[in-house]
Amino acid sequence: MEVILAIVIGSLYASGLYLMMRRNIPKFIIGLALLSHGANLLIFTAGGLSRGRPPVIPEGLEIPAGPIADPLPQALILTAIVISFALLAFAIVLILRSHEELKTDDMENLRENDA
Amino acid sequence: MTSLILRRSTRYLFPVIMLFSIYLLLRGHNEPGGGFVGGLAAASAYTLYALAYDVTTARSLLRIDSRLLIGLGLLLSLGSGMLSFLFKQPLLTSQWAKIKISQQYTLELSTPLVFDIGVYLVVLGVTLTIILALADHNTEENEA
Amino acid sequence: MMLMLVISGFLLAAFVPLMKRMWGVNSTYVAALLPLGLTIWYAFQYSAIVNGETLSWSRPWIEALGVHFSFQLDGLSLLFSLMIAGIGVFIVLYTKGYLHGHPMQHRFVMFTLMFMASMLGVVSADNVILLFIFWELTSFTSYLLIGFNHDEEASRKASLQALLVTGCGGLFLLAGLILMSIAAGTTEISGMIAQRDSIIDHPHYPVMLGLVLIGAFTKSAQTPFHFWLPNAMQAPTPASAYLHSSTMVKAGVYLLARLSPVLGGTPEWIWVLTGIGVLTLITGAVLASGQTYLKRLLAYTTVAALGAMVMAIGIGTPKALQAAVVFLLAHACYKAALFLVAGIIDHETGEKNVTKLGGLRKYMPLTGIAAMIAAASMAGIPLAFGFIGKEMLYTAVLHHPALTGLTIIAGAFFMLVAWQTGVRPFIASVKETPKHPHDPPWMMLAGPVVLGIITLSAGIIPGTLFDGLAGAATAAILAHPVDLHLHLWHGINTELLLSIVTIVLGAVAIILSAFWIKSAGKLRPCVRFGPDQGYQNLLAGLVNFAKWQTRMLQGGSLRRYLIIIVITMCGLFVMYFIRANFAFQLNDLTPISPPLVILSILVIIAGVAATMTNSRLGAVAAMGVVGFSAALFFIYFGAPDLAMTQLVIETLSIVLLVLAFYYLPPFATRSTWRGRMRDGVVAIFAGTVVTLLILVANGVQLSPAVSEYYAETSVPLAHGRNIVNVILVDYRGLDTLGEITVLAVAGIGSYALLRLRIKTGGKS
Amino acid sequence: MSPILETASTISILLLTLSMVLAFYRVLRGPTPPDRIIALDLIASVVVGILAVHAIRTGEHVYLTAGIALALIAFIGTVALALFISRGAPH
Amino acid sequence: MKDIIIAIFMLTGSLFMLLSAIGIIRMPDLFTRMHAATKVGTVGVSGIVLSLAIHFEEMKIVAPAILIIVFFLATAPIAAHMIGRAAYDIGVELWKGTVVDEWNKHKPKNDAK
Amino acid sequence: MKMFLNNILLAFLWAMFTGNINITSLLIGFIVGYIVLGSIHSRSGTSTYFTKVPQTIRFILFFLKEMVVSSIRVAYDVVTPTYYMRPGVIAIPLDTRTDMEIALLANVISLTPGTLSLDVSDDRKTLYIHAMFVDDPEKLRLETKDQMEKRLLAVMR
Amino acid sequence: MNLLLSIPVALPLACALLTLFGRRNIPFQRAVTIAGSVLNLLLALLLFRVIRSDGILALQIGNWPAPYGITFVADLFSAVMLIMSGLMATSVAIYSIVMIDEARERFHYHVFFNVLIMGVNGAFLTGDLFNLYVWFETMLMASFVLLSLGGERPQLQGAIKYVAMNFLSSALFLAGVGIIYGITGTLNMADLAVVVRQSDHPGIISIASVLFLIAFGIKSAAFPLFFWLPASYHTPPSPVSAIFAGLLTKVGVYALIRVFTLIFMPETEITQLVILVMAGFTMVTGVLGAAAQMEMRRLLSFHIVSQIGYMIMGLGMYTAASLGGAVLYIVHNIIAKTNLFFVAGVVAHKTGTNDLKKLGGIYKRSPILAVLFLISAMALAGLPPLSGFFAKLSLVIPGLSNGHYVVTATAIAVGLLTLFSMTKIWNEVFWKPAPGDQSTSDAALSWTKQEKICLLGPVVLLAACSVVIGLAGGSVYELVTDIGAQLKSADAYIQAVLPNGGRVP
Ligand code: NA
Ligand code: NA
Repeated sequence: MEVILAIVIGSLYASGLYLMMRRNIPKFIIGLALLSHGANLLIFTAGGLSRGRPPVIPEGLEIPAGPIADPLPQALILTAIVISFALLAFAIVLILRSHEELKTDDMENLRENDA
Repeated sequence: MTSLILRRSTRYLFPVIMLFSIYLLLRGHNEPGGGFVGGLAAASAYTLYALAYDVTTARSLLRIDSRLLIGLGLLLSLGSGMLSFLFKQPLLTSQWAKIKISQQYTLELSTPLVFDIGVYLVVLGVTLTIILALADHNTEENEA
Repeated sequence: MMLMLVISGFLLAAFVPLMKRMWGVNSTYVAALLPLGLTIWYAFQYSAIVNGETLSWSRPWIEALGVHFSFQLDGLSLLFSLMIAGIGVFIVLYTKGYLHGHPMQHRFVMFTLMFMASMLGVVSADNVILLFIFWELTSFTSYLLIGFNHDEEASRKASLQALLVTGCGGLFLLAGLILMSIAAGTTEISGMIAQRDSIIDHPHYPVMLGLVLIGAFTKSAQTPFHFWLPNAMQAPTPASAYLHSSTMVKAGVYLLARLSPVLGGTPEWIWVLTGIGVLTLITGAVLASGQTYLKRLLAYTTVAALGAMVMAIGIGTPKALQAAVVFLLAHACYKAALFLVAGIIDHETGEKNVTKLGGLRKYMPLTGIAAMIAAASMAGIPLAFGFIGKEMLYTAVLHHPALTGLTIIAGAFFMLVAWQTGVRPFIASVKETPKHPHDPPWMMLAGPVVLGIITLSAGIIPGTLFDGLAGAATAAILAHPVDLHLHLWHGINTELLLSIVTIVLGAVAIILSAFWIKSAGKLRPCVRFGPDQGYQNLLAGLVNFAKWQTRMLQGGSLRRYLIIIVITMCGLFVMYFIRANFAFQLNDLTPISPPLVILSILVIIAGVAATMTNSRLGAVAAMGVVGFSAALFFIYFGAPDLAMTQLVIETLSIVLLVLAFYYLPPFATRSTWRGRMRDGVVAIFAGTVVTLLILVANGVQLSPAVSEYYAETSVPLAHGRNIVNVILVDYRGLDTLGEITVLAVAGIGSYALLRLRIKTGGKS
Repeated sequence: MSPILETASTISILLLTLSMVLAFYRVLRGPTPPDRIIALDLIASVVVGILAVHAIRTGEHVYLTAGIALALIAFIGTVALALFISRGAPH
Repeated sequence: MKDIIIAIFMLTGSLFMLLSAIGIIRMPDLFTRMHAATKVGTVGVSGIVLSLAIHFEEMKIVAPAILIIVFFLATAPIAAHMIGRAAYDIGVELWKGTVVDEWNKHKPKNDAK
Repeated sequence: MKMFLNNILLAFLWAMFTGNINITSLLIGFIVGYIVLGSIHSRSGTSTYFTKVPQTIRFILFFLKEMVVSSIRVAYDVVTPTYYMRPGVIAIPLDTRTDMEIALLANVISLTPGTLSLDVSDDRKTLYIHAMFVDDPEKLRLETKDQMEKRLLAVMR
Repeated sequence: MNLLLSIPVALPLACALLTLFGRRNIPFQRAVTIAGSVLNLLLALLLFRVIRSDGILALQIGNWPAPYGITFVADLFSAVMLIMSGLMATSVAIYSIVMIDEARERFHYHVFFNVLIMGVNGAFLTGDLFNLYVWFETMLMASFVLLSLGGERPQLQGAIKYVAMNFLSSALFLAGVGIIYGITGTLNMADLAVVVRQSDHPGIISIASVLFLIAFGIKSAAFPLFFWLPASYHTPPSPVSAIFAGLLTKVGVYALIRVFTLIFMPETEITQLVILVMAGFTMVTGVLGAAAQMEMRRLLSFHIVSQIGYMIMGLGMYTAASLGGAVLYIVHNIIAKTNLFFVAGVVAHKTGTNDLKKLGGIYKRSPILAVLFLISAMALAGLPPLSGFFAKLSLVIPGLSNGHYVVTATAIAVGLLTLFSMTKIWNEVFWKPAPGDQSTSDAALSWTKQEKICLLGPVVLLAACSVVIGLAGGSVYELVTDIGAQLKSADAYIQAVLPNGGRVP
């Protein structure tokens, strides 16, 4: 399963990057979102897939009864998901404002300030 | 004019979702849930309200400026983390207090819980700030 | 003590603005007291030093880098110090008159004092890094001085040129000095002399030598780096007199002399120094003769004189070194005087072109006398100090016919220039000048007059005046004592004959001068191929290359930036993959589950669909599918919290996207087919690398995961059964605190960004 | 778990995954925007189904909350999308 | 016995889900597809979740399971209504086999985009 | 009064969420519900809440049955190669008055036999539905009004 | 004492909250920001003293033992960087009073500023890889907002690219963290150092290190990853430019040095080579980019890139001396660069432009500003005895001692080009007569009292620092030598974090 997931993640990275390279600025947002999904799944996969039980200790027990899924990557992803959500939201706002001020949806029209 | 059906349904769905969000928040320490997802759920409830009615209504429903909600949440989280300074312990060292209400039920007050409530408020506040600000974006105002 | 003396110029400079406020223009007089005091102090050291003592002083500064405040005052240092401080007195005084009424006079004095201090530092430092520090400071202060008239573009250009050329040389020098220090294991020159063998025999010796020489040659304006010096004549005359005749340009010569016991004596040393020296001598002399502007005339002869000194040091025999020292001293005296006179003439007549000057002796007799003495010295006429210097130079080159010949030719040109600058303006027929000339105030005359007196007396009784000093200086260069005696009269010998030949040739040159100047004028276009033009071209080329490079790299196209970044990353990965040379360990895999495979295919298709579609709704829906599928992955592998969060966030993301798309125009395809293909290939490349990376990591587990600890302590210690949540709010609560801060900023920031609109002012 | 349940749940998961694929086809195909939306809405339902079957298969009830979340909240996205296509945006 | 009941519920539910999915593929226009998605889908989910409730028996799980069904019943028609309304708004074409369109009488066609 | 009932309802809901229906959880649910309700200001009242319970249960059962039946009918049409359906958009005049009733009716109609609420007219007097099997528009209109609206109003009023 | 270690993070957050709640009272916000920054500076100085005498401090946040919880570690490097952060925060906070318009202050400028400092401090202190990611995001998000706040056209253009490339960097960083956790099962950097040093899979670790190299390379604007920086740094208000230019990019370098000395560098020579090549090209392309510019802040922005090259060159040579040199260079550059942006801001504030062609005559109009500029510019160009000279020297000497001739020669040559650029500014802005109407453009610049304190004050302070670091070179260099030694040998760091040798297997 790891191999397949690795391919999935690779394809998400590829799609995300491809969209970020588009000249059409609104597509950038979708790229951002796909890349975030890729990164989250990457942590999940690299942290070790397991068909273990969820990392919730049943009531009345001190320690899990059997093997559990590694909770740490889950916590990391949870943090990362929320951060990428914030980033996505901010990027949306930024792109919206840029479109308002710059009156263009073409990334190649944003060159005047670079050098 | 948005849909009457949607508006009416929202009136009864909103409290349900809010309730669910608080449920998620409070049980988070022991079952799936927690401040993040709770806050997101609560934000969804307000978002629904904004979709069904309008942003102004959703804002008035919230009563408090969503940015203050963010501040309040952060304050709770930071404060709960800094409580440990009183006991000369590192930042974010958890403190627990158990209050027995009835035979079976003990109310557990703890800094992780307060921390999580802070998370809940921040998530709610942030999501609402962004979504509401985006939704009534056409007005030009320079007032903070 | 010595540190304070050396840097006293800086300290006083700091107070110049205050002094100006207190005493107005008279503060310049006060400033002149410092070089005067220094001169006196150095004079007091004379007897000890001449007797072979060396004053040294050392304090630690940056031990680990081998930088110490270590100074050494030996004959060579004393010679230079006296020159620097002594001439400094006259320069400061001169400024008072020259910049009379100039609002920035005090600032010029300030820079001069700073320069003097730097120069004193160069000649007294024993530590090479310290020496370099002062070396750079001379470059910098001279930059300020040359650019003093910064309202004029020529001044700015010239000062920049001087700074860049000498600064560039300085960097070579630094590298050379460091390499020497590494080889010798010490940063003290005195120590290096002891370690001479380890430097000379070091495989990098030619490199060190080359680096140091480039530093010295740029500073001392040796061909082909000579071009900056004539251009630097944009400086106010006192600065030129100080920097470009008597002090700064001699720093290179000083350095060569100073390092001669460390680096010198090898064939490389001898050949390069002698060759460059004589080349410079001739270049300077020839170019000088074609000039008509006073200061440029003097500048080119300075170049030539510096060449002569370098040549002499290169020859390296005791006699040659003696010649270098004496010539240097004589040159400092007459050249400073001539510069000062040139300044007086310019100041009084408003004319810089020598051919338009004449009959000044009537109006400025004192100036004329001083000028003629200096000119005589320059021409090498007996009874002037320059004669002694030239005689000794002939002695030094005598064994080598080619050098001798070239030196004689140069001497003839010297005489021509001496005539042009020091004599002709005074004795030729009277010519109208923009201003009505008369002798300048005493502050301006003091320098030429005193220097003239020294020149004359040293020409007559050289032994009495300079035996000791020149001897001590030569001894320092040789690193062993010498017995040196200077005489006006050596009897009739080859040198005398050569001098006579020189004078005759010079006389011929003077007679033919009008014709020569005309023909030399025709040669001027040749300068286009000279090093000055080379410098200009280099600079322009650099800027053009910079612009081209910036256009290529920083053209403003985000996609190009991303492509470069991605390709860099992938390239590195491929390199590492190949180097690491290992096999993927695809054992220990989770069994394949058909529904998950289907799901995976779904995700891949959805991702690709999102890239292909121009329907915004389609893209959002595809994203939703990816999100839902991710949630299902999370569920399959035991992450309910993740799944739930993912699902709720998916909904909110959809709302966000919908809101965004409401304000944004519909999707459009803007790239060409080729562009899309290229991006696609790059993206797939990146995706493949990421896939490989995961597979690489998958087979390895270097140590057990820390999360076992959480499973064991979550309930007993952290009082929570949902380990993920416990990690978030307790074990790693700080992550969460940071994360909600990120969220908070995103929220408040989005709000502020949406609501605050500041219209751009000037920029469109 | 009994073999009956084992088989039934395996078949169920496959059926549900298949439903997802079909719905996904509609998401891609459209043709009208509302078509994509209803398909996405259906996918959300399918996810709840998969979630429930998975809970049975693993005996883990912790996934249930995610089901509630989806049931309660996913429709908001649909509402937003519907409002978007009909009027451009809510206000 | 219990397992059989569970299996029946589960399989029926899944089958309904699949039918619903086939429905949105096969049905000729948006509105008819919506019938498939909304109703059949809801019934399908309900079936599966019911099987879950039966499987676990405990109140702790049954109650949330019921809630899932209730919430689906509460939200699905709203979503359907919003989509239908929007579709009608933007003038999504009705199937050619549609027998009657009474709304059209009240709503001039040029209102559609 | 309505407020109080809502609150009780929410408290019960809370208990169901947690799966522990006991005094403590109800109490907490009540408090939480109070906060939730306190954060919104809804006010519309009926008082005959308790008498409607049996009617309500009957209505729910009817509704569930209708839903399953209609699903099967649609599903049948999905799997069979030929379309049996005769879809159409029908306008249904409303007797319901309050918004709540209209919303509930519309939702219920959406979930039952081959009908799907599209929208309510601006004057709130007509509900437009999409129906799968329109053999006779008038008959369908009557059926819907009779079976759905009447039963619902009986429960509501 | 180590309990104090969390204050540099908690305090700015508290300040951010205060400024958020006091959003209508701008003087209050300013006071809070300045007070917080000063406190931070004092605390950093105190920590530095303690660490200098007692050794590395470590704090287990939440009282969970390392490597299970998050550890805050302050070694000398961290302490010095904290001082820098405090110093920059203080001077920029004061500078902002005049240079940030009230509209931006009403829209929470101070909140974002404080959060930025919080993120920076967190990054300097944390001893946990994922926590580092969080602080990077904190910093990044605050910088996104600060960069775009106000929504002026150039700001938005720059911000999009800034966001795009930094997002990519974050995604790579995150991926790196995931991979590293997958391989080692730990996030604690000291623990990682132990695991890596004991591992027999150097190849895999070094493959993972590429992700960090690229991620931090983007953050620190190394070649060929720097594009976002020149595109954006000149667009926001000058205090924002200044804090970005001085402090923010150096956090990337800090992370690069921290992670590579502690975790990855022991692995391979190829990484050193890659870093050195990167360093050389960074220096050259940056300085050439600057040579092409005719606008003060743009020119300075490219120079940031160029100078990053020096810092990573110190890392690439990977000796105690060169690491110390890199640290010295960072310190020097933070100060000098911030100050140059300050001056650029003041010039723009007074003249309304930063365009070299339109400027001129400032030397006459304000000698004090000229001197202050010259000090920082020459420090940057490496003129002795200012800070830049010793910083460069401390890189050149190890470079030549260890035979890294090419990169060292590049470093030396780039110094000349830097000098060229600095004199270009000096020529155009200060020496050249002001173009246009002489009567108005020659008038001496007048300063209000507030401007004197808020604009010239910080500039004087930082210029003095440049001079002092140069003149007090002895003790400074001794310090960076110790820092270099501490970085080169991770033992003390590991010992401080895992006193019992870490996990029991
Ligand atoms: Na592994
Ligand atoms: Na792994």
